[in-house]
Amino acid sequence: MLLLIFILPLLASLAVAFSGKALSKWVAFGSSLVTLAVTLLLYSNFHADAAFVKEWKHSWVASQNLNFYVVVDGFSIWLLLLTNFLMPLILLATFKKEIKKANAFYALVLFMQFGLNGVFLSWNGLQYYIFWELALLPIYFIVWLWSEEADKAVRTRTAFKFFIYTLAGSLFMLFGFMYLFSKSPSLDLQDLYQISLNSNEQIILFACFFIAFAVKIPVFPFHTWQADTYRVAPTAGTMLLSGIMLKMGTYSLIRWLVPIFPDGAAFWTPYILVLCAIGIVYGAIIAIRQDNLKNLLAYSSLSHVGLIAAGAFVLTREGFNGSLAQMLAHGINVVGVFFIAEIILNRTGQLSIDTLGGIRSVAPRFFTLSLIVVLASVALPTTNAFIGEFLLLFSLYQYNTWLAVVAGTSVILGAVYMLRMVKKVFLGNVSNRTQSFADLNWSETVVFVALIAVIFVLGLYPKLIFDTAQPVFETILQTASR
Amino acid sequence: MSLVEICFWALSFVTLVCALMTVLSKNPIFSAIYLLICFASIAGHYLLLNAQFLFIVHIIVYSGAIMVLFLTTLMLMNLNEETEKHKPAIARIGAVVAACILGLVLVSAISKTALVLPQNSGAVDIGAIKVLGKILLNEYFYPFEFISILLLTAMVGAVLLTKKEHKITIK
Amino acid sequence: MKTLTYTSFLGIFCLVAELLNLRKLLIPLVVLGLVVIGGLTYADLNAESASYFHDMLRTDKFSVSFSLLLLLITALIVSLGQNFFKEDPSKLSDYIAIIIFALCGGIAMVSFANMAMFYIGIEILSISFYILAGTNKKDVKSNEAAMKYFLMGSFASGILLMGITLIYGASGSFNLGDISLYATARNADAIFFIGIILILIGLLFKVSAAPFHFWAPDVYEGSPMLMTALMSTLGKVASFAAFYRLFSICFSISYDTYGWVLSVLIALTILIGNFSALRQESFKRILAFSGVTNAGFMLMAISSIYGKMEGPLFFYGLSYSLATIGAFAVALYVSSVTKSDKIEAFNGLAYKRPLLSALLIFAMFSIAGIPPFAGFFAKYFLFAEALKSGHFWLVLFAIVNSIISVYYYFKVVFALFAKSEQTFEETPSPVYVAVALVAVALLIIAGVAPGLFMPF
Amino acid sequence: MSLLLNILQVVPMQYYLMVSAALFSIGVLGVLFRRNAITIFMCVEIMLNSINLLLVAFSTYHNDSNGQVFVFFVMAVAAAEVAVGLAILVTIFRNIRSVDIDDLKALKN
Amino acid sequence: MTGLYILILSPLVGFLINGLLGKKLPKAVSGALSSVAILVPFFIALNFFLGFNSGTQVKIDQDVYQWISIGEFNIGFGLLLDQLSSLWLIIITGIGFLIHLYSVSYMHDDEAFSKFFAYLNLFVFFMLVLVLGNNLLITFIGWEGVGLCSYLLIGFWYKNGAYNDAANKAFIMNRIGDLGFLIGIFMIMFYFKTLHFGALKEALGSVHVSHGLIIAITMCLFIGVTGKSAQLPLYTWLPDAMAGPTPVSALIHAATMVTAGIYLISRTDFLFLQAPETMTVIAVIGAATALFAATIGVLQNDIKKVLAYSTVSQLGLMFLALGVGAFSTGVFHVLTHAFFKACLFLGAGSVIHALHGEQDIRNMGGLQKNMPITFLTFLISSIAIAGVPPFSGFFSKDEILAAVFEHNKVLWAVASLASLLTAFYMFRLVFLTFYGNFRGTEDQKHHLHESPWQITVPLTVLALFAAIAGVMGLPEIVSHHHWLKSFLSPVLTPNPHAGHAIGNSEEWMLIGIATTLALGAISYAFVKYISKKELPAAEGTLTGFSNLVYQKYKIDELYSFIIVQPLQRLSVTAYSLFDKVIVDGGVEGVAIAVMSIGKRVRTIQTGNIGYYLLMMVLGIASILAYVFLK
Repeated sequence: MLLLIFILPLLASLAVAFSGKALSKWVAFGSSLVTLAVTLLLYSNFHADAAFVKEWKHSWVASQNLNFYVVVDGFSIWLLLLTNFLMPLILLATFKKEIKKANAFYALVLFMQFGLNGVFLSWNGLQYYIFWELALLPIYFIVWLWSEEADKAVRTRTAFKFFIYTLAGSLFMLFGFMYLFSKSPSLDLQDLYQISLNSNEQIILFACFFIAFAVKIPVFPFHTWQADTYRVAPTAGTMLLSGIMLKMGTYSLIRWLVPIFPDGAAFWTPYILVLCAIGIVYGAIIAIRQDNLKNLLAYSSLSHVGLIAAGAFVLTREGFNGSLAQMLAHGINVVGVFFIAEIILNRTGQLSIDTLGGIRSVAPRFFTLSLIVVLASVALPTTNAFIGEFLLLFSLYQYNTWLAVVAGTSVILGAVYMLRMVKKVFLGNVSNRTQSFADLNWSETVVFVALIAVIFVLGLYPKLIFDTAQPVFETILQTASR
Repeated sequence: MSLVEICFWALSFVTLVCALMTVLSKNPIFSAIYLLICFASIAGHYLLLNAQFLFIVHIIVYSGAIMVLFLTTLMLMNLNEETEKHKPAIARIGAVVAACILGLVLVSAISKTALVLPQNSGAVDIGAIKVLGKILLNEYFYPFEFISILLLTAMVGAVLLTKKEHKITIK
Repeated sequence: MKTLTYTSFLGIFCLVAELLNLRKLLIPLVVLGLVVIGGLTYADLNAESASYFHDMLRTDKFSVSFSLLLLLITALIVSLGQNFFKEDPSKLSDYIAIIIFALCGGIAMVSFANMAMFYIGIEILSISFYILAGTNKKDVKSNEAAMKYFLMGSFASGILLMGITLIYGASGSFNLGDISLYATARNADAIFFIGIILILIGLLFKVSAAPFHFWAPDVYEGSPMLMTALMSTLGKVASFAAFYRLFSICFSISYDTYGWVLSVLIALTILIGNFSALRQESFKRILAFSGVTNAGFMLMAISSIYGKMEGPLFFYGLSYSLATIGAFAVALYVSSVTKSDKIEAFNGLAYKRPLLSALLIFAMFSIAGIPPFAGFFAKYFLFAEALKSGHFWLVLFAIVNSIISVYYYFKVVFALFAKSEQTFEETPSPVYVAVALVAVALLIIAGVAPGLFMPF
Repeated sequence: MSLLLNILQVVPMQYYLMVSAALFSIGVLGVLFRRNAITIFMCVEIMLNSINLLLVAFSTYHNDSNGQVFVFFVMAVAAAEVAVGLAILVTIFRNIRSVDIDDLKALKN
Repeated sequence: MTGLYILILSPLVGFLINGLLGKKLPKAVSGALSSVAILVPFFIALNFFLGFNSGTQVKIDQDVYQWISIGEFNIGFGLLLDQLSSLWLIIITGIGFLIHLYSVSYMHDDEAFSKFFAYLNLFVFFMLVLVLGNNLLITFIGWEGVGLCSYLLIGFWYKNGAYNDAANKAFIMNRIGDLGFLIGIFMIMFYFKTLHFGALKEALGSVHVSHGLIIAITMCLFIGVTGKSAQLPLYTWLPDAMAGPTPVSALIHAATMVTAGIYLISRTDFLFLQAPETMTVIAVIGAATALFAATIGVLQNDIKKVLAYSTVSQLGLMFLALGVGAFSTGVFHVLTHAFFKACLFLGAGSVIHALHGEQDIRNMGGLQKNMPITFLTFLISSIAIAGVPPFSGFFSKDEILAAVFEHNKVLWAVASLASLLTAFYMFRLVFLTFYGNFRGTEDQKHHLHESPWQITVPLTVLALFAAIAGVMGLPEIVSHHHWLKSFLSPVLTPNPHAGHAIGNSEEWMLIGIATTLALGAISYAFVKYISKKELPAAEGTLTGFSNLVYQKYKIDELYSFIIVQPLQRLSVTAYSLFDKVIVDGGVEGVAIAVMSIGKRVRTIQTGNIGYYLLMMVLGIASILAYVFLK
């Protein structure tokens, strides 16, 4: 069952690649539902036993002591759930759209799912790295070849910038793994958790790993690929990138970075937290005056994920749990807001919020559902993001009061840019671009409703997350304090 | 100074001067002639070093085969005039400097060596045809055969490259 | 041993085949022969190491596996010849024979146990390449390539030979075992070390390491494309195998002499190769400079004396060669259509020939070291072992450079999707497709299950 | 023959090394100095001959025939190289009517 | 407990039904449904209240489920019902119901009728959560939830850009306060490991923390309060919030939501009592706000704006009471204020309704003939707010003034001045609206009519309470039993710093002064607007200080100048300069540098064999030299 989670998308990806164009989306959607079902089935184990762990290990390259090692525990299951829950929704979100070479597109999306699931399941460093890169490749092509940007040079440039930026980051991580391998019997996570390195090594290697994660997350000032990429990418790609892919980075901070290099973490944490805090405010401030909707959302995402990253470094239960809760929340909300952008782009052909307005009048259902998503993303209590933001700001407070205050301003600034966006897009009088705006069709409604359901479930009953994840974090905390 | 020493110095002098003249002569034909003398003096060295068989082979291969090849080519291309332009001055200076540096470095590095002749040496006639033949066809049998591949390659290649093109069109 | 012998006979058979009027069947027969020889060789893979002909050749796991690799490379390239030589069928057997002879040289280079075999092997390989580089006689570029290659190659052979002579002078033997005994046992003479350095330089030339790399880009560009593919795969792999074999057996004990120099040259090679490739417009030239860069990476195998480098080196050679062959197979088609080896020639290929484009993209990804292709594991194994030998900064430097290298590999990928008037209506020869397919399939298999290709 | 006396007892090995190195350097100089490809080939031959000389000297020094056997191989290789080299030269000459290596400028950067 | 669930969930159900099916329901059903959804809780609340009053009802404090629990970090989703919350329940559901009833008529012609009721129900739900939460975080849910509803309802007429701006402003201003609240919560959680009110009270005794920390915590909470309860400096959203439909102004921006701050401080009085410095700050801010807003109110011409500033001012008075430690007095004023202010707003709504949206009092006048009930109720409430005995406002305000007087004479003077101004501007409003001649258009005059029963009944009920609610807290000189004080005594912490009670004579004196001032102000207004028939200056004719006051001291402009505009400029600069040029430029710069190096390095490949060979030889020579000659 463990292997099924990522083999299914792979097989489906191959199947879709060779299936007909009309059929491809249904095959993709079906397979993503099956994968979701499998993941849920796996998750059901956690009800009986919160500390449930399932693993599968196989020697891969014996001479290099390389194993193919797959583990699911109370932490990774949530990321898997997120991935496999969002995947059908993202696919569904594209249903209305005319996609050229649809089979290739869906194959890439599913292949990406394969990579993402692999990342979250990997328990061996190199295997993890490979999946990490595997997830990057398809999204690069999606961003590049299915972009809605008219200027071909721009999209090539942007996509490539994104690609090389993230690849550059991850190659440093690869270097880190190589170095670890020279010091450790194998790259299996439990070996790495016991590795002893002197503090200079830790400081350098920590930096190597951190760059990889920081680019992907992205943490200020490694973010400059983000806004352009989000804007240029087709919205499904943006959703994949922002909803799931950047969680790879935040997940890895907790899983790979902090516990392996405790001394490195101790050394870098102050600087990183300051960077995160800057990023939180910086992204929010920039978002205030963005005109392009996707740009705005991109910078808002920058602001949000800065907080997630910060939570991983405070080294408290609240920080870890908050990070996880916020990962899930951000994943869902950001997919929601980008879906709003997608719908607007589809119907009006552009994303400049200055030219929109009055959509509420013509598409009330769209407005209402969007509003809920937007409110969730500004972390209104009872929504999922509130839990995460609360815990994260609290853990930041545990570290330093002023940092929490600075980061906390995002609470205000978030409202500023999001409400400005709502106002400019939905409220006011209809403009000539929006007068024929059609309300949501069934598939779009389904996506929204599913997202919103989860928003409230996780906002009102976050214990679900904490119950399974807490034992894992306990171990990681112990490892990190060795 | 024994006769042998005088021979050595004389031969060495001739060798080096002729080599230098080969390099410096403007006319390729002269270069070739100097080269011939240079090879001959090296053959003298071989004799001095008691390598009779090699002496013969050397004469045959170099003076006979290779030099003929060179001269033939020169004639073929009608390059026996002083047509060769010099390289630009900077290149020539660079060449001289680089070669001198290399020579000096090589010589000074080699001068660090401490090769002392072992006491028991010089008894066997290592250069004799008989001795060499045995070694060549026993220990070095395989390379000896293998070198035929090399020669075959060179032969086929030379033919391949120099054969005049006949128009073959298959369409 | 038998590999070399049989291959030699296969080469001679090619020449005879012309007389027997087997021209049409020649390539299939040769490929078949190579496969058979490969099979016979494979049987020896796990055999005890043995020496032949008064210790002229030594077969061991290293020689057998590299021989197999060389056979594979040759088989693939000879297959490509089926189409490449279409316009010049009269010389087919000559070409093939010389390629096979080059293979003989290569096999000698991976299994020698005596300097004589080493030297002759290198010379056979080199001379074959000089000839092959110039086979496009009407093309001044091809002439020039041959001339450049020949002049510089023979010059470098002289250096190499001087080194061998000095080694002989110091140790009194051409046998590797004796030389290594000499190096280990006694306080070696100064000329021994000079010899090492000169051999090192000679081999650095053969593997096109800076500052002895200048020939490579020009020769690769000027030569007929198939020959470029051959040189950059067969030549490189054989040279590296010989390099590694010689140095690991004889000279690693004297690492202090050349270690630092080698490290600096590796860095220089990577740097020059990488940066020169950035602004190239010719596909061949990009691959040439990429070859220089990759030579720099592979040289780390030579300079990492504490790691077990046979495996990584073999795997690197395998993945590099397969990717190069795959890329060239596609490029052969493109250049046959567009009569150009510029990057622009590839414009729009993706829309007309998606399969070939995908194969080319995969090949490029592999060279760039992106998983799941073999190139990734190649780099990983190599760098990880190099790190074990303490080459911290060198590996870091290599990694930074492989980021830069992504740019020029992707230049090709960009071109595939660029707009163009070229319609690529000609159906690609099935041979090109098949070879590219085989190469890329192997790349993927080796990337997914690298253990299969790690005989050590 | 009475010449069996080892010459190296009179002329030290180092001298041969020096002569050989000098000859080798002259060969290198020639390669760098000349533009005419044929002359350059000749200079390469000078280099190879310096090596041959050294090999023979070492052979005598070690009292070991292997060195002289190796000279055979070197000679064979030299012959093969010259043959191929001249063949290449001929093809060039046919195309550009020159054997000046500085005229070869089609491939660069 | 079941009652409590029904109480709290009933509005939510109303919201869901109206929200999901609203469009399909007839308006009558929709309105009735949501009214019932409030009426049911009202009866339950009343039941609780009576139970508490008679002593039969015990305090309920129970976690429904564990909400956030991570190791020691536990926050339950819990409810707390005691005397304090029951009082608020009555107000919320009682006035809430009346306003629902009122809205059925008031909003009858609005196309988004059902949505309006859905939002109202949702608001009530969140308000109930706010007052029923048993820990700070649940309170915070309600806190933000009501903020959301306020946002939704202010911007209810979303086609108007200015209204949307007002809504955004309200939300954002509240968020500023909320951040302070949140930081306060963090501090409490960090040091006391609990957010539960009861546990916190205990922990405060057992955990040793510095005095400075308590000040910090209380200040943070108070920052939150200034946002929600529209105190200086975060009050500017409330006047703008009048953009919403009038029932909303009555319910949210007068009676309930804005008093949440008073609730919170009363709820955590034990904390505040430990921090006298904060109390002083609260008192000073309260007094300043009271006076400041009152002065602005004097010159406003928009009927709702006047009421809004009046609300700000009255809230300031309540905080003044809290600041001097008179918690029950503050609560008392909340109660009375809820009645008369709601009544005033509804009356204003009735007027606006009758005039088809006209809000400027310069265009009204003489409405008493046409709208007698409205007039009467409005008058009663005005008298109440002006502090004329024996109407309710008099008692609560007097109690505040007495408490302040005993504490600090300057603050008392300020508060008295504010009351004076209140009386003046309220009667200015009454006189200009209901007396004299009608100054509106003929068309409006033609349609003048009294409102239907759904509007007049709530007005009447509220006016009634505005008149008599004073009985809850008759001063000690009149009655020995201060009902409210004793009712709240189980909840509120006795003030350890409370000075001696002022004497009877002093109290009489204060009552006298207050009454005189109020009557004086009313008389002055009468003279000015009835006798002299003056009218407020037309737009743009005011000069000097009055103009400044009329322009609300240009506070909005000031905020815009020192905060909003710099922020926007910063946003633009950060994007176009910092992000694009410096950070991204750095990244691109590396790429450009690499490419240009590539261009240079390429040129070493000259194509000349001689050069290549020369380089090789030099390479060989230097390697040999390095290895052997070093």
